[in-house]
Amino acid sequence: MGGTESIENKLKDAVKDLFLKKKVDIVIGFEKGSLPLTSRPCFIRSSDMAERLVWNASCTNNLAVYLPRFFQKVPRAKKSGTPPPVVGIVAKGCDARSVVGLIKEKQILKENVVIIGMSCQGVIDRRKIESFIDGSFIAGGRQEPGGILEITTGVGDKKKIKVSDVLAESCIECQYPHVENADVRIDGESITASDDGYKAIKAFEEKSPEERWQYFTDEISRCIRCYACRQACPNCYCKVCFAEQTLPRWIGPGDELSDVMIYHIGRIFHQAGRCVECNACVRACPVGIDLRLFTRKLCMDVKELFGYIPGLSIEELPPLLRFELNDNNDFITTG
Amino acid sequence: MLKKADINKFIAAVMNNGYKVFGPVKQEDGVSLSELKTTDDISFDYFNFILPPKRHFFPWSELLYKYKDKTIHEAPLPEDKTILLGIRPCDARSFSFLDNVFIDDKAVDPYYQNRRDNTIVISLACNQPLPSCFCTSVGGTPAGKEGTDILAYDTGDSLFFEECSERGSSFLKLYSKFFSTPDQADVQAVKDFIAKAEKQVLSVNIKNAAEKLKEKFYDSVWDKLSFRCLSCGVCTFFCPTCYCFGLYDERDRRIRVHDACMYKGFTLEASGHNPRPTQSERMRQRIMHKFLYTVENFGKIFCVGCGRCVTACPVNMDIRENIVEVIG
Amino acid sequence: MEEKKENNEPKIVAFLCNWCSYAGADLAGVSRFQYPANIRVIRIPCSGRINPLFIVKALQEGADGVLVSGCHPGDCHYISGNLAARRKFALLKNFLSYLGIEQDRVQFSWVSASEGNIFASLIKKVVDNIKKLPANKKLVRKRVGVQEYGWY
Amino acid sequence: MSTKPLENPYIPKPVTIEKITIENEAKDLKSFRLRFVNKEDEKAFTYKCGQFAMISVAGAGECPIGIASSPLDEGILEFTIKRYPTGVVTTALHNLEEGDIIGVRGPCGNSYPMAGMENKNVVIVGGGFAFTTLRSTIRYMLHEKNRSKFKNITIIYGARSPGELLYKQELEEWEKRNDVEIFITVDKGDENWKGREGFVPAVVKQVAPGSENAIILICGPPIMLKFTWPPVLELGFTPDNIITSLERRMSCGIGKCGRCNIGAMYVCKHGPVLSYEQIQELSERP
Repeated sequence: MGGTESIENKLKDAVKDLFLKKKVDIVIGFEKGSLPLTSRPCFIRSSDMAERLVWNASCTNNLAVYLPRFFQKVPRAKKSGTPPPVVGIVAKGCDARSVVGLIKEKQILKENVVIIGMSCQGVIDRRKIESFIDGSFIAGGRQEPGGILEITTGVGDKKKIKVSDVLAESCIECQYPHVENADVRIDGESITASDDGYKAIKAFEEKSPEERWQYFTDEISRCIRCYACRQACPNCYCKVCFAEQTLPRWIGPGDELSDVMIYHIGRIFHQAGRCVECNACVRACPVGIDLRLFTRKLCMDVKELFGYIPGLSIEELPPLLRFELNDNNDFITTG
Repeated sequence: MLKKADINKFIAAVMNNGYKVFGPVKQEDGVSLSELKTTDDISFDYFNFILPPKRHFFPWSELLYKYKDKTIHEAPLPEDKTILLGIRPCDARSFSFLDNVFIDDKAVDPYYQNRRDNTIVISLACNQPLPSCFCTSVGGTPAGKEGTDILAYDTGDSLFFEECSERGSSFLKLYSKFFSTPDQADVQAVKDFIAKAEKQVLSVNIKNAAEKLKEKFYDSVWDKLSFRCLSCGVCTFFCPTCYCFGLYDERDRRIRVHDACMYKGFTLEASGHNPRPTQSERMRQRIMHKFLYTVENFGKIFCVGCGRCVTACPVNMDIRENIVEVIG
Repeated sequence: MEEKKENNEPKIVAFLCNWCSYAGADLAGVSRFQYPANIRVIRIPCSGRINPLFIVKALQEGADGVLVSGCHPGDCHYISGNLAARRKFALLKNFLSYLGIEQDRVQFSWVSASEGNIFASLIKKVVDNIKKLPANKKLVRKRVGVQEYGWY
Repeated sequence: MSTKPLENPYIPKPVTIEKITIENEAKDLKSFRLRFVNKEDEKAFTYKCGQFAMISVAGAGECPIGIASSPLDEGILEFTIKRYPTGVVTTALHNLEEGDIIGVRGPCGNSYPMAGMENKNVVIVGGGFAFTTLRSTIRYMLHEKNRSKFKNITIIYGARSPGELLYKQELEEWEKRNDVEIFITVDKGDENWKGREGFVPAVVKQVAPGSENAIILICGPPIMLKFTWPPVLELGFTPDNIITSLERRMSCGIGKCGRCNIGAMYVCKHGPVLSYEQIQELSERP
């Protein structure tokens, strides 16, 4: 069975190979994090650095968020005409779809990105693990072959948890776990695509407007406005976000609840037809706001109204750049 | 000593005396520092609060004045008598740091000072440091007394109270009927407790960090470090000692809100000039501020080692590793 | 918790496109078609100019309803502004009602320059719809901070 | 327990705009003459040359502006403010009219070393609209009460074009005086311009004021400063006698909000006036 370890070795070899063949200048991947059971982004610049790479169920970040900065002009950049680097990116299914989105939106150059397509077995949700270990904390942990996590709790207990039991919601509901457009493919086991038909969203729609509003209010009122959801999102590359614009100032900087709501409505709405449901915003949120319930609503609508799924093809125009004369007109009030 | 069973009576007596009590309250997603409505809400089943308690003295957003009819109507200064219960010593220590900034000889921040004067901090010694904790490396301990008025130790079924300031002892005297005198075994238990907790805290070698940092201002290490950073500012929002703020007008009122040095707009001037244009400078500012500038200005490292920034960071930027890498 | 009191004189912000709906409103006025005085008109160059944030902001600033009206599909002065906008509007309307904001709070319509009578009846309809709703309390600036809300 | 503060440092004092003067051709520089609404505020607001104040426009915000009037100008405060299209407060300020009420908070920061300048030759070098606090200093020194305290005064002032020169009337008055030497230059003149052309550093070299028993105040855009240091040092000014003034984005003006620091030095609290010597010691060279 191809456990994560063998995949990890394959990945290292593949990256080394890319460097040896001089096909990439830099590879964005994951290395071991500083806390137990975490991995974090790292930037591999030579073949001997490739040993740092890891691949396991804690490789949660969407690495595509780092791509645009390689192709942007930074304030202190040298004025020389050095061409942009060729960037390799270790990509899960969702990451790869983000890459497609970025290429489509002309934030990165297609020919300068090498997608290293991983076979994704899903990533873990730390909050779920914490609920498994009865309020203790994760003092240590590692991933064993066969999708088992061995966790040492704060009181010294050892516990074995199946990765599949603590998968992030986004992975359970993942519709496209496979990297379709990989330049280099690392084969192995992967989770199966599921199509739950946006069950959670539909269930929420069933509730009364008052209940829905109450839930939205409760969630948003916890927001501390750190804007981590925005910063972690590969789609949020705007130089100046509407949240920080001063002329006009859309939202005030204070703790006015309606301002916070408008920030979230605005941010989520800007993802319409672009969100690849990678869950980066949810993971980045330090207070655990259930953003997913709201972002997915737009994903669902875009799919149902316009039949569009973001990140699948580079050529297809995004839904809000296209229109048909016979688009849905049912919502229009007639005089 | 206070029997845990008696804590409700103690708190109820305090509340009857007009104090607002903020303490550890069990909520859906863990224990958070909230106002106690009834004494039954208290839960001692927590490691540390998700959010830093600095917000009690220096709220996230605060009204300074309203401007109406061409006159300024100042917001009343906060006067509520407050108890902060169950603050961990690391966080309590942050209060003594913030005092340096907000109550300095030249300009006193009246909002901060009023809150501080009206608040009694009862901290709870830390029995279970987390893997992200490193308080001992920055001069604290799991049972530190800096910035706190009363320190409590959780010895199982009772709490051992220790007075740490004059205010604390005069406060405790008012409620002496709830307390029993500790015996030898209790004192020993507390000693063991401290020793055990201290051993568990991770140690980071940041000796002479300030001096070494001085030489690193133009080092390329900042570029390297900051590359991973998403500049989301979670670290500053979660840091108990980060105090940067901004004054903003919202129509008719002027408010003060937390701001973060990790944001591009933080130092952006109207002319378009930005003294800290890239994440590299901003990261340098954050680390230098904590480990060098405050040492120069106040003689203190502005980090209490609570580890919040380590766990909250979406990309696991670990300040312990970063500082070691910089001064390395 | 919402008081179900009838909302007698709602304030409605109407974004009208310069070329069709605004002219339609003009015609309604010139032709003396009566319609309720609850709308506050903002002229925009094209319904495609509408940033969804305009609508959300109008609600925040206390509007009880928002109406956006442009040229009929296919008749846009800028050829396709309203078609591009329609997709956004569909998503926005769905999204806001998903969050719990009443369906009729935000309405969209097409009125051409010659449809003065239709404009008048549209406004009547929109105002009637919105009168049935309670006063807008949901997204309105409350001057209540998150802290006062209770979560710390 | 510390004592209660006398005054809340965050509350601005109301002032009325008495007069607005458009200073340049581009009309993005306006001088505002302000008068305190309350007499007691006026008394409390004692400032020195080189200090700045936080100016508030209700609804827009606050920004730090150098005080352009001299401490001896009784009853009034003057500020010259450039409007940036991206600047919220400056734009709002430029939209105001005479008679409107704004807020002033301060004075903040330190001042030019006026006491240290007494009995010395003073050279003043200004570029662009950074001339405001220097104007305050010049007015202070040229005041009949003070002129005798200072020896020779030399002023070198440059602007981009003749239309951009500030305080034209005053410049003319100063040119007529015989107790002050003044050199005005523009980067590029127009057909009516009969004065000097050239950049400030070059004029400094030409004019070559003596460095003996002299102190030099330099204020201008960073690029001008960069090229003015070498000729000034060559002329023999010692680093502690070269004084300049910095600027940064600020919010509190009292050394707390944490955005104007250069290293451990807070521009609003320890600055804005620094000597060349102090600037060399900063970790980050502005």
